[in-house]
Amino acid sequence: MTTAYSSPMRVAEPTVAGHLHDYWGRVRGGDIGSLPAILGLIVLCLIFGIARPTFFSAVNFANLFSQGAAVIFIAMGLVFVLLLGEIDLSAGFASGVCGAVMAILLTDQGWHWYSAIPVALATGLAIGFTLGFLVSKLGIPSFIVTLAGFLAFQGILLVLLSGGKNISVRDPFVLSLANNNMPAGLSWTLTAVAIIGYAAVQLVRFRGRAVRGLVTEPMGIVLARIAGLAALLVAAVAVLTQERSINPLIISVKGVPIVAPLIAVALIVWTFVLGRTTFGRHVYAVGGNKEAARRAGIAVDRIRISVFVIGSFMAAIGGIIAASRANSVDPNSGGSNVLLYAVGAAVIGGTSLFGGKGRVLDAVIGGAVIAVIDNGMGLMGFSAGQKFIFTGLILLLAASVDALSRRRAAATGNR
Amino acid sequence: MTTAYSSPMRVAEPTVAGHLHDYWGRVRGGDIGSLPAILGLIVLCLIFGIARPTFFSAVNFANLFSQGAAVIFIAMGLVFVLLLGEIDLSAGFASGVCGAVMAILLTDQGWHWYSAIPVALATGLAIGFTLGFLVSKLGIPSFIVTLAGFLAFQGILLVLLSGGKNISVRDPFVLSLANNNMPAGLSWTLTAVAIIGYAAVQLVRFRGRAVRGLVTEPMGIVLARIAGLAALLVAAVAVLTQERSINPLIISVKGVPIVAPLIAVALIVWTFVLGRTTFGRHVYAVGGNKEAARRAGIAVDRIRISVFVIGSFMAAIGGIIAASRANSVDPNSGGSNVLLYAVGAAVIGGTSLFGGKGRVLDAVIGGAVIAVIDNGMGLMGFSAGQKFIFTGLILLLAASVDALSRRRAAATGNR
Amino acid sequence: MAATPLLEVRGIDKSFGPVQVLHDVGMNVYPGEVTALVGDNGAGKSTLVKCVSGIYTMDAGTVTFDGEQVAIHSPRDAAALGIEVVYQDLALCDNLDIVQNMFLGRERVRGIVLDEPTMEQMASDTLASLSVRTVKSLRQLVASLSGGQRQTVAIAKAVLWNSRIVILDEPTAALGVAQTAQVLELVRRMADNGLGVVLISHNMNDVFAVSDRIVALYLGRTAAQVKTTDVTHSQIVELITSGRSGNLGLPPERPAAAGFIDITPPGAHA
Amino acid sequence: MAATPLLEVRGIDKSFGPVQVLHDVGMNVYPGEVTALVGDNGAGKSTLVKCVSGIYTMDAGTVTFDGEQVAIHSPRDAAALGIEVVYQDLALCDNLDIVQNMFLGRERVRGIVLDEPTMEQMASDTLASLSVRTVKSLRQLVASLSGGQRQTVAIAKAVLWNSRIVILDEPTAALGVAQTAQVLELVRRMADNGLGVVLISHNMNDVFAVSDRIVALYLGRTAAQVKTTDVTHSQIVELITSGRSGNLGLPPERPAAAGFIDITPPGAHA
Amino acid sequence: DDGGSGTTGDGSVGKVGIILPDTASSQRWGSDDPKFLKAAFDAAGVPADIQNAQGDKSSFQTIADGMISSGVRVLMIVNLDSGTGKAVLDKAKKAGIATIDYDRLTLSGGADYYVSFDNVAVGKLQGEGLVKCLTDMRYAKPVVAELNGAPTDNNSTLFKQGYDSVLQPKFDSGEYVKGPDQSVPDWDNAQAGTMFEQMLTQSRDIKGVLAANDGLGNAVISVLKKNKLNGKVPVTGQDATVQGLQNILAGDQCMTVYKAIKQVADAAADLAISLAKGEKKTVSQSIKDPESGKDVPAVLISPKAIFKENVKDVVADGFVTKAQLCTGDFAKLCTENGV
Ligand SMILES: Nc1ncnc2c1ncn2[C@@H]1O[C@H](COP(=O)(O)OP(=O)(O)OP(=O)(O)O)[C@@H](O)[C@H]1O
Ligand SMILES: Nc1ncnc2c1ncn2[C@@H]1O[C@H](COP(=O)(O)OP(=O)(O)OP(=O)(O)O)[C@@H](O)[C@H]1O
Ligand SMILES: [Mg+2]
Ligand SMILES: [Mg+2]
Repeated sequence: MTTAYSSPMRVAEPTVAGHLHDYWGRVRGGDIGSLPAILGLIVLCLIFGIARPTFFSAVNFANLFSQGAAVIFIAMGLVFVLLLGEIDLSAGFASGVCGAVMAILLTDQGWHWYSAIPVALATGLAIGFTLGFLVSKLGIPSFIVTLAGFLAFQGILLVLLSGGKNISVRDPFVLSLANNNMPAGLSWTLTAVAIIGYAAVQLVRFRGRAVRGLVTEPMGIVLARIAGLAALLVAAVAVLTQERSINPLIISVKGVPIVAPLIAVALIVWTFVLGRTTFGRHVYAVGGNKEAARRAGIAVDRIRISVFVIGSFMAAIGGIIAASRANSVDPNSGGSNVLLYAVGAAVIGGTSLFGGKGRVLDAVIGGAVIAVIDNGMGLMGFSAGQKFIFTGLILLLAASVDALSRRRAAATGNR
Repeated sequence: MTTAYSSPMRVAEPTVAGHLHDYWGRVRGGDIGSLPAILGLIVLCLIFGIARPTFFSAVNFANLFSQGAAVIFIAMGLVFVLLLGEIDLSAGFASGVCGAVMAILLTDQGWHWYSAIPVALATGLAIGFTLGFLVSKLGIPSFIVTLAGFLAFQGILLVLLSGGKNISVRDPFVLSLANNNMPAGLSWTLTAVAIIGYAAVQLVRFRGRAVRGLVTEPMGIVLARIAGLAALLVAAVAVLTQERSINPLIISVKGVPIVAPLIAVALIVWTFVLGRTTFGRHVYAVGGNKEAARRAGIAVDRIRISVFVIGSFMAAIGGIIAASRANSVDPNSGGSNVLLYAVGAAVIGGTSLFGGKGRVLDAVIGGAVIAVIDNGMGLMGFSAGQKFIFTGLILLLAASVDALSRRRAAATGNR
Repeated sequence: MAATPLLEVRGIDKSFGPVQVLHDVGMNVYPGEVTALVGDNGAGKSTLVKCVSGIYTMDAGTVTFDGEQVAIHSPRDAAALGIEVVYQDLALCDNLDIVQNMFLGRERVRGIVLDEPTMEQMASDTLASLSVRTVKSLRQLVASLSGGQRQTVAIAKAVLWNSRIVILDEPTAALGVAQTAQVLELVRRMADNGLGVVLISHNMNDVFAVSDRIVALYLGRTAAQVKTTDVTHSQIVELITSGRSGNLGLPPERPAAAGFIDITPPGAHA
Repeated sequence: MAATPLLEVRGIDKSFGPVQVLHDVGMNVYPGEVTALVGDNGAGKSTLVKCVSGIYTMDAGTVTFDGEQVAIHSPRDAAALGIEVVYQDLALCDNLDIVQNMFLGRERVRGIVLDEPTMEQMASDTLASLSVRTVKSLRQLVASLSGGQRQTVAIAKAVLWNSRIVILDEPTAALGVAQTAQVLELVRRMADNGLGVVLISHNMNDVFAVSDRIVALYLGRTAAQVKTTDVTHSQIVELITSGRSGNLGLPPERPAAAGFIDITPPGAHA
Repeated sequence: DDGGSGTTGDGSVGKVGIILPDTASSQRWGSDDPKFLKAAFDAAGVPADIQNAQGDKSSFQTIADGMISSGVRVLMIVNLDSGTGKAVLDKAKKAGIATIDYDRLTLSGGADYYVSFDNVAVGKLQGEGLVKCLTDMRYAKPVVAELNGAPTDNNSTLFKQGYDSVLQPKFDSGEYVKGPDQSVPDWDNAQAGTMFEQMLTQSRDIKGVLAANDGLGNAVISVLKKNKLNGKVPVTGQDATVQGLQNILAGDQCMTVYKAIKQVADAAADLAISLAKGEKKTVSQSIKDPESGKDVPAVLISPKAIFKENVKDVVADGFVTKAQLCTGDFAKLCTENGV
């Protein structure tokens, strides 16, 4: 029946000026995406850079990646859980358990990495399925299910490590994941691929809309965005492909850390899933209004189970990376601050604890904030007590930059 | 203008049968209050009682109170925070800081308890005000503010205890709080006061409504409720006033633990505040629908600050009780599982993490569940790993009893 | 018109805890006809709809669709049968935009990728047909829409699909004059295309303008099921407010329905 | 009637981010009169009301109350002046019961204790005056109310107080026949008691039945402010749908309002 | 000593309750101590309830309450801090239960016995070990970094006291240069890795690392490996874990401290068994409680520094088995070093 009408939409001609004006209107209206979190990140970097000039060295920049990677991976998975308004307190120890499974298979059982890693990941999937099942089918609040998981996985970790032994990881492939760098050539190739890929996606989308006569962003903005990303990537890779060995005579350390493309791939894959697939759409819908989603015929329970599966799967990856970085697994792997940092990363990035609002990129930005704080604090040489206090204050500072730049949002009633 | 009408409500005659029928209808409809949590508690007690007969001994029953007290106090305060849909991750370490302040004043500065305790409580108020201010006036999400607090207070605790000392508490009054019992006579007197007070409140309310011709519960139900409470209290006090010393020749241990009336007073006061004052009503309103509350002219920011103040104040009490029980304060006071257990207690009792739903009683019931699990597990003699695992499973079991008995709620669409 | 109803509900009971809201309710929906469901506030119209569409489970009663008895346990089941509903409480996802809401649960895909341009175009066409004029962008979040705009989105969402029965629960309550006219026209057109349409409304003019049959609920009971041409305006108002009118409606001896407390001022029934 | 308006708003601009929703809007409300605020879906009626009641901050414009210029920064300020509003998006707390919602923000107390019996009785009286018949208990959570019942609670909440201005945003949209009549009667009676009443409605019959003055908004601009007796039904409909009617309304040369994309089918304007 | 635990005379055997502190500060509490203690009690036919408080004071007391109410005759604790420890010991004494402080002395606690390694001595061995390795490396004015244990763990303070007593004079004399010095919350190895990486970024010429246990040492080594500095920067450890010993064999770690846990466990179990049987043994050593000034009868076992040369001693002692240690590539290293 709708075809009885022609489409009478008058499409406004996209202009760069008009677009910038609109963007400024959005910024004033408080709809500013990740801008404030990035602003907070820049403020942090400046503070640490001024206090400790080493902060801006190439080696420290490279350190950031491997230091932040595990939390970022876990946080990426948590974004899915948080998007549904659920919580996964067990993610930290789930990552520990998966790391331990891998370490045991590698070291005690002598398996190869290509069989041990899949088993560890499968463990993550199984954990996530169990949690999701309990939450969605039995209807126990996720806080309690995952609190139980938090306790139980901690116990499983102890049992797996027979009461508290550390297990060393010596597999060179696994160790390389968090500790090695790509050769300069490969670094540049991948960078080029990334830039070209991004440009292609942007331009194809632009054409797809323009051809159908739908509203598009002005071409200038699209090109500017591509150029911006390219500049950023090239700058980062240029820094990372410099020699940064402490003792260049003994060993040459340069190139992009291997975790960087791993994070990038996860970011791209999950951003695609959330933004461009039916599943992602349904995740947002269930998180925004569960009842509306149910009425729209979405299998809410299945979505709820899946986000826990994704959460624990990413936790497993985080656990593998953490084991690789530490060269070992111990009963405290994934414990201590890992969980709070991972949830914090997602929330700092802008993901809501109430569901419906968040992106995978948030986990990366928030994880970067946390990694920078940890990294910078490490350079400052504070005592344990002072360090805790300053970490808290710095975190607050980063968050207030964010909050204050969003203030107008509240003023315009646009919350 | 409304006075132009007479009140034409036809008040149904209250009957016990009708009331019970309604109650059963509500139960079937899933509106069952704390019944399932209590059911879960009973199941737990049976399990532990069967596995370890000592569980049902008088001495173990008395232990439960002091074991659960600190978490219960903290959880009571968290109920207010959770009612607003906020979270306070710092409550655990805030309790540690307040306990440390008291211990330092008592032991290092030689203050008296009647000046040290108020200062510790004031510290709690100040902490709460700071958190609340940051959340409501700067608009930083409470998760981040209190995560910063979690870190900073941990650091403050370390600094206060100059890098890791323990401070012993030797003040007899403070020590008595969590460790001593009331004499049997006082125990019985207080019991009588409690029962009479409860009866008076119930009957006055009944008359107040009946006189105005408003719908009342049937008198039979009111009386049954009073009798039920009386029976419960008398039974509990009877058990607790028995001699329960392991070695009665050395020392006589009997009477109601002092923490029990402390918990009761806090429960009554906060239940009154939440249920019978304007402030409490506004807390529910802001938690249920912040925008509606704002439109109704409620000073939302003030309410938000107050709940954090209450939260940290109760954390301070929890910290004092914990210090009393441990006879000392150390840098880990309020750390480890305290926070998760306190939030868990509130949630297990039935308080929602999304705001608007919860009672102070929830904290007590949920705290009892946690205390029973901890107590029972202590009797079982598991290894470290097993204990974690079983604690998780038992927690899950208690929660599933709850969830399954609420299942019909979902079936009738009455969520 | 058609002899066999497309949808036939019989003997529906529904309680919420101790409150019984529907008592032995029945209703027929015929293809090619608009059936108006009327009743006072709180009569149980929305509850009946939600029982039929699988949002609530009913305590008793049967639903027959196309001559076969069916069990509808969830909105998915209803959608599978071709029952499309516009709910009174609109049930839109505030965090999604207009297009995303309109295609929720039935997204168009190319491969595994959402086909956004197609969806945007289809949404634009449908909204245009409903006289929506003040929407700035189809990519606006529904949270920022005006009351009437939200309602239009909900209607557009339901009529976008080729369903066999469309149930509209007070669809024009928030709509302006022109938009109301469009929706009523749409309702008529859908029936003329052979769909079964159920329209819930408190506006008697609209009901008489567009409906073929009227089902009146009174305090959770079916008071009457009549052809629109057989009754007058004032008869229906009487059915709604007192459950009976002349020889139509519920038997007169029934008390004011057990369990409900009548707090109406005396004389307001007139 | 009265020479000086009780409430006078002038030159209100309001934007949400890049979208300007109100352009230089003005409106007068006189005591003892019902002022109807009409306009198409999305014209900006609700936004105007929210600016006046302090929910939104306005970008420009002045509000004069009782001859004095006032600054309304929050709903508290509005309430302090005696402005009471029934919002279209009802803003009830689903987790509270009917009585608790009706007295929210203005609870009766004895000492520091809430005076529940008094509140329950007053609530019962007010609801009774609004023809509420099917509410099982005043202690029912509003989450479980039907659409019309919710609306009645919101109306009852606003009229419970002795305010000087009552603004009702589509108060009868979800109401049944009897309840609508009661609310319109109430609106008239409030005006007769000297209050300034603003009624937003899409129902022209109601507008003409009860109002003294009509303010028409068109795409966020004041198209006309007239006495009800000076205009006809069709003139107002024209003002609503096209912003002008004869010599009334906005100047004709204005384009279809910058920034809005017209997705109306051609011919639907008639 | 005060009675309460006097000979029962009826020859009956009471139960022994043992509370261990946590599983994070050292692997011994989770695996070694429970194993050796259980073996000893099983051999003597004395029932024992061994539990771990997981670093949680409240849970520590809850476990103690449970043991007391289930009627143990001997309570052996490793306190988490002296305050809680004293509260538990007081409660136990009131119930007439004999008490043993295991590993950590409860200040003013007045336990019947104290059985332990000397934790300050452990630290001293670590300090001396590091000095030895640095001397072997022949570094002039090496920068030495310290990675201490959990700031909340009193033992960390004792260890630090020990190694600082060796290192501080060298810093003062200018022989060594004091580098970064940080405590690792929760003994968390992952955090330790980041901390050390930042230390190394900040002061690139670190030539020696005093890591408080093998786990922290391994975290340090993993960062060193990344920069191919492993083996060039000596790292200490503690606990003689398989991981630590392997790192020593591989030349990445300088030394570890072997605490013959079986010895202390046996000594403690021996005392507890006799107490459970209603006897009271006398011991030769004693230690002065610095707070109360009282002498506590004590059994003190001395720890032992392990370098590459004497890794075999740990295996010979049965603390780790050859099968655990000499896996894969380590088989060759084991033979080279005579394991
Ligand atoms: N979840 C629920 N729990 C308890 N009572 C409910 C619930 N939902 C609806 N009711 C009650 O059932 C009755 C019927 O509600 P329903 O929404 O079906 O009315 P309606 O006919 O759609 O009214 P309206 O015209 O106002 O929309 C009302 O009295 C309402 O209070
Ligand atoms: N928070 C917001 N952000 C962006 N746009 C908004 C927001 N609120 C309202 N609008 C837009 O402002 C315009 C006016 O909305 P408003 O709710 O005032 O309309 P209305 O006249 O009340 O319409 P209705 O009759 O449908 O209730 C609409 O186009 C709407 O989409
Ligand atoms: Mg309805
Ligand atoms: Mg509106």
